[in-house]
Amino acid sequence: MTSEQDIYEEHVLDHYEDPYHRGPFDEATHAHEADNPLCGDQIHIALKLSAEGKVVEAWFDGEGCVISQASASMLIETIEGKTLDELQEFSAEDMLALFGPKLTPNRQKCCLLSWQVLRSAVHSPLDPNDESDGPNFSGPSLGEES
Amino acid sequence: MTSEQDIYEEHVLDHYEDPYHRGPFDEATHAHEADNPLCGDQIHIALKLSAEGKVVEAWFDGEGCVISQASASMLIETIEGKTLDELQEFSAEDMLALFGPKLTPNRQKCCLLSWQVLRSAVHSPLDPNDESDGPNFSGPSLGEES
Amino acid sequence: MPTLTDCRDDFPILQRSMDHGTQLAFLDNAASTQRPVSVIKSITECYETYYANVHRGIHTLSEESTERYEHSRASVANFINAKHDHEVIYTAGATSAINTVAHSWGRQNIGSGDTILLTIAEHHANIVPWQQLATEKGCRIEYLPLQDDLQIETAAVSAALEKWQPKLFAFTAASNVLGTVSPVAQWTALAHQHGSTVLVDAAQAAPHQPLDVQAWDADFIVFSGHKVCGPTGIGVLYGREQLLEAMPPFLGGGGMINRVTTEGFTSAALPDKFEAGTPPIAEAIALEAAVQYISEIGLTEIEQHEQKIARHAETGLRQIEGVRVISPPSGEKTGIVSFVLSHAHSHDVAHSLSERGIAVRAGHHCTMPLHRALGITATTRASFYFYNTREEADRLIQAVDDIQKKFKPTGRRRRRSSGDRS
Amino acid sequence: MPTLTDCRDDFPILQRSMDHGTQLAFLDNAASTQRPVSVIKSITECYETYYANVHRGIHTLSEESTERYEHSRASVANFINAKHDHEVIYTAGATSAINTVAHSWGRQNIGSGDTILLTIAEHHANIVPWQQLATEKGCRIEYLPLQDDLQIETAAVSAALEKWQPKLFAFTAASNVLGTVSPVAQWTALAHQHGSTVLVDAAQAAPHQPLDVQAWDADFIVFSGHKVCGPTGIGVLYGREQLLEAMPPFLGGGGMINRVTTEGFTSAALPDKFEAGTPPIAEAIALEAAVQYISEIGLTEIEQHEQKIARHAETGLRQIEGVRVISPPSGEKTGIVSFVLSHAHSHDVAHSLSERGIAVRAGHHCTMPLHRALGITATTRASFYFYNTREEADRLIQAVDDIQKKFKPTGRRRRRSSGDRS
Ligand SMILES: Cc1ncc(COP(=O)(O)O)c(C=O)c1O
Ligand SMILES: Cc1ncc(COP(=O)(O)O)c(C=O)c1O
Repeated sequence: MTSEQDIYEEHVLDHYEDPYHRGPFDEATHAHEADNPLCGDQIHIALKLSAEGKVVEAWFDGEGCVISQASASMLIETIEGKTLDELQEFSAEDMLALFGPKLTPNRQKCCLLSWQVLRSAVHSPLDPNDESDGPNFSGPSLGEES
Repeated sequence: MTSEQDIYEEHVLDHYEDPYHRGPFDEATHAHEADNPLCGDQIHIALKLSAEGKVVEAWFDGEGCVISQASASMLIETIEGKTLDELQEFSAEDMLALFGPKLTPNRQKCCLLSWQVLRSAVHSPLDPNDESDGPNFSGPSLGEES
Repeated sequence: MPTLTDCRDDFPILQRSMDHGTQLAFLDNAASTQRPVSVIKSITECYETYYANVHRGIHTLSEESTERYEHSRASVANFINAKHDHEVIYTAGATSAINTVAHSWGRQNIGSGDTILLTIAEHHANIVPWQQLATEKGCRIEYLPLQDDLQIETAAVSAALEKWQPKLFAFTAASNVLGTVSPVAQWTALAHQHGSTVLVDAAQAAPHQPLDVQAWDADFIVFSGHKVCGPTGIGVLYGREQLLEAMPPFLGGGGMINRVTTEGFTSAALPDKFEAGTPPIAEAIALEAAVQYISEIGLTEIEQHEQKIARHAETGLRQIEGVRVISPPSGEKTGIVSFVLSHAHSHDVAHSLSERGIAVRAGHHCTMPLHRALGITATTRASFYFYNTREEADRLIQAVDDIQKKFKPTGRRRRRSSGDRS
Repeated sequence: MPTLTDCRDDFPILQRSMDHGTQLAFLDNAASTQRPVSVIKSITECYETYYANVHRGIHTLSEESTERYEHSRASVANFINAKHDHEVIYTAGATSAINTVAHSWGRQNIGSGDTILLTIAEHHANIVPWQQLATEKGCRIEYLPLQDDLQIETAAVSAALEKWQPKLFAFTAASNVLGTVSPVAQWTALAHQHGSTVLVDAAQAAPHQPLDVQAWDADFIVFSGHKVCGPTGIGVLYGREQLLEAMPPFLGGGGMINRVTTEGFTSAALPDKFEAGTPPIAEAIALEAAVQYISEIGLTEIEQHEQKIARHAETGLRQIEGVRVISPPSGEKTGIVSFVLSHAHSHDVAHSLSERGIAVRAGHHCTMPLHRALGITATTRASFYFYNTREEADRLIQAVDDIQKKFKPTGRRRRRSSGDRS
């Protein structure tokens, strides 16, 4: 087990309280949204991708626990300027490393929600004439507590 | 647990090998048959009841383990001359006592098969014009070994 | 004989020390309780000294195991005051038990256009099987809503029964979130007046109050072993004899048959008819030890003790600013206190409590419709049992107070990264 | 590490002395095996040190229990060489597992006029669920008969597949009466060529031979924990990922859902989709200990050891006059030897063996259609496992010889009672 100091590090709480690019984003070309119905964490990610496949600007919105929201903020902050290829290479392990504090499997799911949404968002252009697979409100299936 | 000597007493084996009134019986007025499908024990009991409700003569037939067959023989030997009221009073405990050796619950079922058949037989007149409930080939349900 | 005063010594796990040297305060009993030594020992003893498959084997071990297995059934029948031992069917758990009723009784008796009445506070175990049945049969499901005070008044039950004339009324005897207790006998009587069959989900009632199925007069009652200090892997379906007799078997296999041919099968008598396959033998034996244990402690004593501690916790939590307790302000309740914090998500609360050695649940507790009706996605739930102490309740109150403060917004600023253009 | 040579010390129950000072010879392993200390300890340890309900609770105990529960799944997946851990579904037993397939896959895929192919040697667990399905759907069930040598040749399987074009071919990998072993991979390949889905009942194979579900290539495989030195209350359903994904859930309740509203529910991903309710947590953990134990002994070693002892017993029994062994004279077999005596009914045989400390089963062993096909109502079955010894086999042979003599007719005369008029 990680200790409390570790998981709610100052830097995590900073992101939670003062998130990077949280809010609506009018210029998005791509977006996706998902939630974990089992704990109520929700993440929406909106991206402006350039013709060459670069993330020009990224925003998120959502609600949920500290881990899900702070990690989303960190992710959004990181990806701007990156190419789609670079995003593709950004693994779940990279996401957990970006977050920092070590997480138990259950909390890793909170941390990886935004990462999963991002992976879908890059394939979800907002232009309806495109090969859009549309917004998808069904979250990843992360099991359920009893 | 009873010991082997107890349960396969000489007197039990005697009845098994030289049963009382085992075979067909033409003069029967009442009869019933049942089996325990789970071990294959089968008992058929045929009775000649008098107008006053007395067992004039009784026979059985069947196959199965020593306990089921020897106990049937003992039962048939006992009931001749008895009235229906006396049979009614003859309880499962009486049957186990008649058999003699102490039985575990599983083997008690073998011993009680003929007793159960008898209880049905007295209500199963062979005259088809009577309020017969007919021969019943489904045995008592005694569970199943796995 | 175990007593309330020194019962903690009977539970090895309660002695465990947790992270940062804290002592375990196990307040997750509504999810599953812990087991006393006597229950654990009964499993060990079974496997070490007399175990064999049951089902009327002729050898000594099988006879002993069969006898212990059936003795357990008799004890459980006695525990819930069933009229007949064979009205007690062992299943894999409360969930399996409800599914058994849905598949066997439900598919036989519920048709298109019929209505099943539930309450909005049901556990998914008492919702999803009926939704599955509804999809198959085209029947309708209606939910009794909560009033503003989070209660359901008997007048509302009566009106719903009158309006919907449900074939089945299935409701929980005690909510696993609100802690509220249903007047089971009263609701059952009303339902019967309207010709409804009644299933009572006693998963949260069996651990906490004396059960009397004859007084309740319900048709089906279910609960789980692991919530009454028993093992996992076993639950109880109580069914009224005539109903069980009339129902088709559910699962098919060894043990539940009388005769099998290539053409078909005939069913065994009760209770075997509903116990296909090798049953949970050691689990049944351990369940007997469990109901024995809690009976010796005394269900009435358990109820009173929990009341005291849980209400103490509730009172303390209500006094913390920004804490909202999700429970009626008054009325009969079990040892459950669910709450939300204005400053922290339930997962963060549970996590932070765990750091202090306090085990609670966070989430929707398998009651999503209830949470949606309440307009919340998740709650933190502390659930007390007889081995919990007032001191543990105090630790909870103190910890929640700390956590609420800790996650309070303080005007923090994220360190601006170089790429930040906002 | 446990070895074949001194493994008996790991099983406390094997040290037990029975009636008349005899030592237990446990030859009822096909009904259920015994448990080594490591399996029993894993249950005790679970309940004493880290137990809590699983399903993603946020506190330490729940995280530990969840991790152990899922670790068990991974170990079992490894034990049977499944491609994915989530192809391993925990059920209440092999019977539950087959019923799950019948209800979920069966009701979805089998229609009126379809055929299900079984063998006449199936256990009721692999007959009755299909009969229930057949009654509901109006499908047809065909049974592969035994040849005179009690075998089923692959040519006959091929012909039946050709003739019946079954939607499903369900067969046992090893008979629980004849001890015969099916060439699973071969039959599965044939069935797939004919477009049949294949379910393999591995209840009697899993304890005795290395399992490789990928080599078998079957679609569904089931077995029980209690027959592989594991606890009661748990079994395994292995299903091919694509099939499990396409199937509707079976039991409804907590844990198997993604989302529930008053209108309906969506299912969780595998494996949760098929594990409604609180699962058999301690049982899963103990099952891992069990497969670990027998893997350390070595499945190949187990197979060889059993072969030696069981064939020794079979040879000895065949030499007793009036003993008929119900098994092919040759071919691959497991540690099972079933037989009938000309002079004694199987119940009397089992009873008399028990008096000598020898535990065997008597009856139809949940295979009534097989027994009827063989023209017998009951057999006595000795089933050996790796902890049995050659000396125990010798005791069996000697005892059967005695019993056959003891029950031989000797011209006894019943003492004539006074009322005797015959
Ligand atoms: C071949 C076979 N299949 C299925 C089963 C059923 O297993 P269980 O009773 O554990 O569900 C058994 C066990 O009796 C068996 O021998
Ligand atoms: C009210 C209620 N009903 C049913 C259940 C299901 O019990 P189990 O998961 O043991 O099947 C639970 C337990 O979570 C419960 O709290």
